[in-house]
Amino acid sequence: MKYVLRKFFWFFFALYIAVTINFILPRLMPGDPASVLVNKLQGVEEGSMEAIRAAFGIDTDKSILAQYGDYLINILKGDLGISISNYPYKVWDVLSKALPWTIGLMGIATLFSFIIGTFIGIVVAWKRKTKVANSVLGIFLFIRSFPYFWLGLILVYFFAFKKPLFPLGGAYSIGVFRGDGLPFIKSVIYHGILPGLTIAISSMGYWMLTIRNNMINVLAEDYIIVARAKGLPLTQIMNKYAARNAILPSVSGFAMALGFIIGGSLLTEMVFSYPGIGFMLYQAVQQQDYPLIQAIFLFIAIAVMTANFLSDIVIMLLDPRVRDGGKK
Amino acid sequence: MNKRLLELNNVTKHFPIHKLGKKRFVHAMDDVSLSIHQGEILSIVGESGSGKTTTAKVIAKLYNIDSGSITFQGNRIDGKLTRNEMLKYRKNVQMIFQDPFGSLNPTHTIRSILERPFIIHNLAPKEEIENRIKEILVQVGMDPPEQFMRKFPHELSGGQRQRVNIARVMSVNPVLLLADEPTSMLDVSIRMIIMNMIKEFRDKHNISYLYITHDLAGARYIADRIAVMYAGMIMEIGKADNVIQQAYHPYTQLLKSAAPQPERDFRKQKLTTKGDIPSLIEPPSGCRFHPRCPAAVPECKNYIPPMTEVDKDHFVRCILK
Amino acid sequence: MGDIILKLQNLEAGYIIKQGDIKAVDNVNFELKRGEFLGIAGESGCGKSTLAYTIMGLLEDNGRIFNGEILYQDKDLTSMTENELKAIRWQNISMVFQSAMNALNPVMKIGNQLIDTILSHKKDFTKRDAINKSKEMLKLVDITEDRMNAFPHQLSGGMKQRVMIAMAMILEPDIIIMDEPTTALDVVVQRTIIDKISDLRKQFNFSVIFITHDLSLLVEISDKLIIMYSGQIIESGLANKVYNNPLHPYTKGLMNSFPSLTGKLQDFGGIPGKPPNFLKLPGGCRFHTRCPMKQDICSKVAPPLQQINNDHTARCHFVKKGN
Amino acid sequence: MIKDMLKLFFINKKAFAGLIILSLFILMALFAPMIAPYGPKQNENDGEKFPLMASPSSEHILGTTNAGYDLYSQLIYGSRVTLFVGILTGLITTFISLSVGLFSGYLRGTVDDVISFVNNVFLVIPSLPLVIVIASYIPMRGVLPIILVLALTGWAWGSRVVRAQVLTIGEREFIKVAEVMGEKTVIIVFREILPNIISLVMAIFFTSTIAAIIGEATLEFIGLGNISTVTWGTMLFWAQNNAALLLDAWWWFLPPGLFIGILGTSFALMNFAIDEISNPKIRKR
Repeated sequence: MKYVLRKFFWFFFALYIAVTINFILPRLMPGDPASVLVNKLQGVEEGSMEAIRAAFGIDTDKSILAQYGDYLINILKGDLGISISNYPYKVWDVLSKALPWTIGLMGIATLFSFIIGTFIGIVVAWKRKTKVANSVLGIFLFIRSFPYFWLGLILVYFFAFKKPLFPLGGAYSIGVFRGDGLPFIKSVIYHGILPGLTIAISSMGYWMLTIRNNMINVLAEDYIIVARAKGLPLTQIMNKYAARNAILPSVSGFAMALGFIIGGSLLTEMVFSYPGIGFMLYQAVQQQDYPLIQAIFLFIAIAVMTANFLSDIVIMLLDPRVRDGGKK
Repeated sequence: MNKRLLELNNVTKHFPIHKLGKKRFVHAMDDVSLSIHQGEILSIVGESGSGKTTTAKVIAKLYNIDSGSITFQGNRIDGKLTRNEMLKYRKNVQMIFQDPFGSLNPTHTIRSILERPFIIHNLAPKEEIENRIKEILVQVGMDPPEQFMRKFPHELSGGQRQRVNIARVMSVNPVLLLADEPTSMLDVSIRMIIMNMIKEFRDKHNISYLYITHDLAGARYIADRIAVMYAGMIMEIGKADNVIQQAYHPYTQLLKSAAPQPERDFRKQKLTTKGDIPSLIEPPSGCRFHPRCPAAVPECKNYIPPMTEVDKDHFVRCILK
Repeated sequence: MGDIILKLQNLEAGYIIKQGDIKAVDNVNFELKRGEFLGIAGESGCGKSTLAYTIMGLLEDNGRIFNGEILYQDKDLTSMTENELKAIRWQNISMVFQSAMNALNPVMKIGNQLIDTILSHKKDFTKRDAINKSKEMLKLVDITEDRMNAFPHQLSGGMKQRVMIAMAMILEPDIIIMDEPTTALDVVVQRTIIDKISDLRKQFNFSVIFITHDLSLLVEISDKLIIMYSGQIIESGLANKVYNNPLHPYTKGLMNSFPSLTGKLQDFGGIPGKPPNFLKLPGGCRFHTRCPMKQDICSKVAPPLQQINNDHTARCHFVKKGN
Repeated sequence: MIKDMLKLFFINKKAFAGLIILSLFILMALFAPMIAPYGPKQNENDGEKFPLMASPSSEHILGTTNAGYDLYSQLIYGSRVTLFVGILTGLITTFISLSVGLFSGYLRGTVDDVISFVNNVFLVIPSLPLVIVIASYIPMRGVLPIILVLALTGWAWGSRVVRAQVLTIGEREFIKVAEVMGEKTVIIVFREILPNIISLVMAIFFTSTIAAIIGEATLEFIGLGNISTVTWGTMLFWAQNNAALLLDAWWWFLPPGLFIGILGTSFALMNFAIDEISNPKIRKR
């Protein structure tokens, strides 16, 4: 239990740091976001202008500490300010529309890629001397070196443009609506395949390589020899003895890699004009919508930290040594 | 033989362990007093976790002590020393570690390992270092030295590596050597050779040793006096042969009966103890050995017996004496 | 003590590496009787562990049996398929490994690790049976049955090694090979484990092949002793005979490497030098480079393993029959 | 030891292949003016305007952009910035990781507590989004800001690995021996510890260089870099902004990405080889 408490404490603390960084960053930067804001919103009546300033925290009358206090309170209330590019909508409203798309697409794609990549990695390590295993390894090493967005471009080019098997972009077809039920779901899946594939293919290599290296380390352990000597069936050795131990570092690496994968996935959404937060971030960057940019960053940070926390919990469930507060 | 070189008085060393909640300590050394005379070999015997290595490391000033005092050549050395005092102490007191491979940096040649002491302690002009290294290598039986100087540690056998380790500490001409199980990781055939070399250096250069081991027979062979440690405390200390032949403390007797003895038919002897070495985080109350002691009486639980002289220079920490 | 259950004939095994073949077990012959305690001693790199792994059929991928036979009750293990071997391994010959610390799967309860051993061999056992059997075995090695649910890291080193002994005994094999089972343990723990093994052996009448570098311990506990050097047997015989009358200079050197605990204090010597590299073996007797008694013939002619008397053999030019 | 490792490195097929690829790219960057038929922003030759959006031909091997720039020449010149940014960022990141890791791992105590706390925070803050946020605030003139931003957000992983390694090495007996011998801390860190983590340092350099190359391309692609320089990233930016894909201009967006990937692979191969060499368990089997 102490372990969970410690991790929980760390989770909140990291979150707090991320929130604070989010507050400090715009104030450290050489450019003046406030002037951008003012320029953008020219013609807005003075009353709303004040409200926007306050929401964005560029209330120059107040001391920095007071600003910080207001900022923290606003965050706690879920008030992230007003989106400049979507004026007068609140950042939270804009963000909440994009969130489900990203969570759905990225969550499913990452989960798939983790499961499939890990599985391939286990097999590749188990059969590490065969030619097939080595070429699979080589292919993943190669794919892993490309930027996600470019792989996305290639997939679109070949499977949507040259051979229009899949749509060029978007999350569902025009003319289909949420209320349509099954056709809508079908359309969503149809639109999700290419972007999902991009994320899955490019991140799979990471999982595969990680688990492969762990497996090879574990396979040299004495308990594997004992398991072999005991005459256990190979599948049991592979699953209960080797993979079960090799997966531990992968799970703890999951969260850390997630930060990287989310970064890559953001770009994937841009390529596919997928209405998630990645695409939104792209638009926000282009239109210098700082409140939105920051809110998205904050959200991603929260997502990664949550994943981090969850993977710590999973590790605890999987590794009795961690449960007893021993190793790590 | 009579000059006291090193003296530990009631030395205590507890390691804090970081855990959420209350702070806890590993009681590695409790109330340890011992002395080493000029030219003497004192052996500390004990199982793992008995605090014997901590004792050596405390003397080597790798750890600071919590309480008590350490006196070397009449000067207190347990406090903070200046860089110069420290260097001087280090030149006098050196340590040989257990793992002959781990003690040599795998990325350096034997030559560059052995030249460090000369540079650190400014023992010889640059152009002489080479010859001094050769001399010392010959002294530890690595002849011809040129052949070894260019080699890396992984190209040497365990015995050769331990010789290099001895060469390194010998190059500063120390007065006290702390040897932490220097033969336990070596092949049996080479152990006696290293032990004999250690003895020889004592005879030739009058070097004193703190010789740590878990091998009672080896301790008897090499040491003048033996101290038996258990769970951070000294249980028995005295002349080597007295401690072995007239072991007073039940723990010493236990160690003795557990040691392999080819001349004995083991089928007839059974150990009279149960249980494992106690936790050093929450050591047993009273005598640390009482939970495993076949001779324990109720009082053993209640107070820590003091060291009592049972014979001339033979002390035992047991209520029954 | 009765019939012969394991017989090694001209066994040659080792590894194939880039620089050449390493014959870490070179023409090894011995017989093991039911209920016998055979000790094998030697320095690191003398081939004693390779011998154990060869008998178990557990050599690594680059390991090979070059020649010879391992006869278990007259069936040759070296010519068996992996599946046939599986039926014998652990069921009839099991092993206790050197490092108990790493021999248990850290993420599995020890109970389950015992149970899966039973279930993979005894098809007629139910899970219930297997659990009961496991508890029974743990009790034999003085571990209470509530420890079935413990994970390896919750046990002390000595307890882990006792679990390994229970695991090795769980299928009631005829032979248990023990590869330095107590080397990493403290003297007192080592002694309790040795005591336990000897009790159990009396009770179940299995044979033990006990491998260690600690000759003083081996002499005390073995019936028969084999001394290995550079892959070969250089001396073998009844333990007390070898101890009281070592014939080979190497054995003498080893005996002289253990100071006595209670006996007279004398000078002990040890053996200078190191064992030869398997890729560059010296001609003649392999020990001649370190031998204090070497003569001209030693570097030229390799001595055979001579039967000196009924229960004593040695590989040296200068030992004679009836010595 | 280090020499042995280097020897193994050159014998290793994967490392060798990676090294060859990298050398080819470096040669390409160094001799760009000699290899490329035109300048990166040349849209005419001898007064004759280049065609716009031309498909590959003998004059323009990889066609031209909508502004008439020769893509083959851009590709060759683009390697300069990409390599420069990648390698320099890799070096800086490695340097930060190493210094932070070495000292926090060896000194322990409060210094270590503080450093590893900061380190852990940086570790869980997703770096690419952070880079995007920072980059969206600073106007990117030249590549220096990109290098700094990438290095400052990318060091955490490396320093944590270094620290862990230093902690284990610090427990090794030769370190204790050096302390007892009276070595100074600086010498212990640089003479005793550092040579033992050379393979790790190389691995960190390779990994962070790949990350930097991809990171740079990503920033450029979103338009957060300096879009007037010619790099593989900006080439992709312009391709995307001019809908090269929908115009079927594969010669515009395919080659730059492919080159990024191949360059990345060359580092990945060397990294993999290092792992093979330094991990005895992988080597043995």
